[in-house]
Amino acid sequence: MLDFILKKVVLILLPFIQMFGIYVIFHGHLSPGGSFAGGIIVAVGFICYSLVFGAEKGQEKIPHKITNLIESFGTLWYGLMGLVGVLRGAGFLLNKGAVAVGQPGNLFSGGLIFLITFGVGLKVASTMVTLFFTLTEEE
Amino acid sequence: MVALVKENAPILIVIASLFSAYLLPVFMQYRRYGIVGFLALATQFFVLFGGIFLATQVLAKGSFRYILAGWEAPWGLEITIDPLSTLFLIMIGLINLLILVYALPSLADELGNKVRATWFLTLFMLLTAALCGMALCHDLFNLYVFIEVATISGCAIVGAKGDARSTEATFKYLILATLGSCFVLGGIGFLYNLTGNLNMLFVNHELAQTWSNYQYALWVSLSFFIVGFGIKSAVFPLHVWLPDAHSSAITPASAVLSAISVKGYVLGLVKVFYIAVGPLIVASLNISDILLLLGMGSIIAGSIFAIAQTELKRRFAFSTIAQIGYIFLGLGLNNQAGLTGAFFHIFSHALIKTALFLIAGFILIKTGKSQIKDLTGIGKQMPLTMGAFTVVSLGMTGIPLFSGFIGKWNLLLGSLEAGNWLAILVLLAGSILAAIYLFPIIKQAYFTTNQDYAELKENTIMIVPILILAGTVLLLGIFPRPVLTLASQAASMLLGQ
Amino acid sequence: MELTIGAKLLNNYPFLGSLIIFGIGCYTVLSNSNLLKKLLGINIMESSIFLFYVATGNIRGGVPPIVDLAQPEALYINPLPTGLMLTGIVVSISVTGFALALIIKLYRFYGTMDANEIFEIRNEGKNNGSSS
Amino acid sequence: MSFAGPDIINIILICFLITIAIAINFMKDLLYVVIVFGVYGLIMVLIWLRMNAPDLAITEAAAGVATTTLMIALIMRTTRKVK
Repeated sequence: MLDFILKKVVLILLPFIQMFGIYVIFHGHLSPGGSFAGGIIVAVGFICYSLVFGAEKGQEKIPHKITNLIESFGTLWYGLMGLVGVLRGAGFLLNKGAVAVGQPGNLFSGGLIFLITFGVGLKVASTMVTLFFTLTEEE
Repeated sequence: MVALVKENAPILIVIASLFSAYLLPVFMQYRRYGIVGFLALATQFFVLFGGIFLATQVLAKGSFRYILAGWEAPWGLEITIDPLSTLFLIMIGLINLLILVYALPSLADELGNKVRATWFLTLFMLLTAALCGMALCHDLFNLYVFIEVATISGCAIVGAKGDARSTEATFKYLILATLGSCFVLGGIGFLYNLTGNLNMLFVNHELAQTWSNYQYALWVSLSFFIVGFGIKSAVFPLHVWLPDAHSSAITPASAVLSAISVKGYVLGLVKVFYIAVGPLIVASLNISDILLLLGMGSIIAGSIFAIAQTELKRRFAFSTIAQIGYIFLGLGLNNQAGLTGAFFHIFSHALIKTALFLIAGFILIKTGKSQIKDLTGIGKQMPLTMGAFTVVSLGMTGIPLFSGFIGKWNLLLGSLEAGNWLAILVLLAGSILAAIYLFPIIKQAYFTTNQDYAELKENTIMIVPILILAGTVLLLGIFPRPVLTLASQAASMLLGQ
Repeated sequence: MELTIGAKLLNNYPFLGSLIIFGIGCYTVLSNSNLLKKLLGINIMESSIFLFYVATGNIRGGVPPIVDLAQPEALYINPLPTGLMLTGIVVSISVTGFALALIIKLYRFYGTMDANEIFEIRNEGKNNGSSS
Repeated sequence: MSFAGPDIINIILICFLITIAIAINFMKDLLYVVIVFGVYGLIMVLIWLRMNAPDLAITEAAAGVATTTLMIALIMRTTRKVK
């Protein structure tokens, strides 16, 4: 019975947790939070799912191979975004002047920061999930 | 394209190592192990040539800065390229390249499978990126971040083998090293609180005007730095983690940790004390004397502990503590010759210690023996290896014509200039003690009865880096000019401010 | 007006508190033989240093450094230490994760989480190995 | 900004932190230690909020409290099961 309630509650809560995490990631340049906090919130959603439904089912949803690739992708994405500034003839990680910077206060302001936080958030989320599976796996 | 690379070479060195660190798992995922090895080698080549290119630029037109993200110094981050950082870049590139040439053929066997080998290479590349960043950064908090990356990746490559002994050593190293980084972070916090800046140059300007008002706070801050960097670079009373970690790791890991990683933290100390705080303040707060004492204690204690060890790798690990002592002694002397000697010794010890660890690992792979008493008569079986060992040991003791001599000679000159007779005695005693812990191995290898070893072949590619290292030790002893120029320019840059 | 030492300490209470916690954390790391407690000691030390930094940037009566276009004249606190300590928290959690993975591995090897017991087990193994 | 005297609530919170740190040092049962460590993180969150650092507060709540406590609890689960 307890198991049933847990499963239902997690299934109801999960979209909201994930949505909030994504919101925190993408509003990193406007409000408190950012890619690290948001990434962890997204990961906590997956971790809740795996805790309630068992680690095997959780790993089916996000196989190790995928988290592995996403982890690499996050860092490489950050580096590539940094190289945009180099290609525009200025220093590494150039933001203002490399791409259009919107109005302050809008979601699409801050130029490359929006894109960078996306990559870092993915990286943090996948790292946390990997860490969780590493700690729970038996022998 | 070439112009773009040349212009942005300082940051590209760090970024290339970081990129390759995260590209390796992707190739591993698709089982392209050939590309993995090639990419690792290519990255180290890039670091080495980048270092040499930057060194020629620095020698031609002096130190320069590279500004990140288009923001000028007090707000943005900047990177400095000076003789000291280029010396470190060349050292990192050269040593890592040779270690990789040695390690790649045997890594998969040593670690069990190719997946683990790839993860090891990933951590190795991360360590390279962090050390290059430490060499280049000009900002206190950046220094902390790179130190932390180097610490975590360094700990992880100690535990790469995954057996009980190395896991325990890794945990010990991780806890003590994190303790050390806490102290470093605290010291940076004090400096930031006093000056309101994190850029080393601005900290220096602020402190030069106001340091006499905050002597006690500055003392606390500098002692935090001494404890933090002391733990990480393993000077004598704070060395407890080093022997376990360096002797239980696999050969390439212990070589890179002993030869480069430990010195990265010494470089952090140098940057904080000589660039951020300034040699005058350090001398007038008597911090130099503390460094001198730590150095002397390390030389004597490390050598005596090394004599007592019966295992080859453990003896070399304790010898690292003694050699770190020479560097601290040179920093404590606080004059031109002393600093030059310290920086030259950093370079030459990196070559020597890498060669020693690679030889120990090679003997372990070929004969399966790690205890010193079992190595009787090995000189005739493995003439190339033991020949290189002899050359390198002579270099370690500081015999003229070998690279160890130049550094120690400069340290002696510095001690004479400072009028410090105790330091001279310790330097001489250190050389004698080094002879005591290294020469019995040579004597045993050549002048005892032969054992029956099964077919020992030395014709693998693994012998090549050992021979190159021994040759470089010899070459650098006879023609020390290029490295010595960089070292003395670095010393005059640090003291000239 | 010259302040007494007590008043000076009271005015700088976050720094005093953070250094006390730093000392307690350091003592926890060095005196406890339990590996998990060592790790918690490290965490406590790190958080005390975060407190030190944030107190450096804080202004009594200031507002958080989020630009409010309606109030351009507000007294913002210094955002730099806060931003730096975000990095510090990232580092601290990665160290924690790595150390926990090592602890669980050591537990599987030795069946205990106590440094002294691990030391004894290892020494027994060594003695048996050399005598047999 | 004129000096307004020390913030009394912050002082009380920091005293709590000191007490909990000492308690962690001397407690024997690891499960209690972990629970008390979670409380330590929560008080840290309150301090960050009072010190005008909401950025740190949200990160500490996600990382320091939730994830660290969860991971340590997982470790405890495994180690007790093997016992």
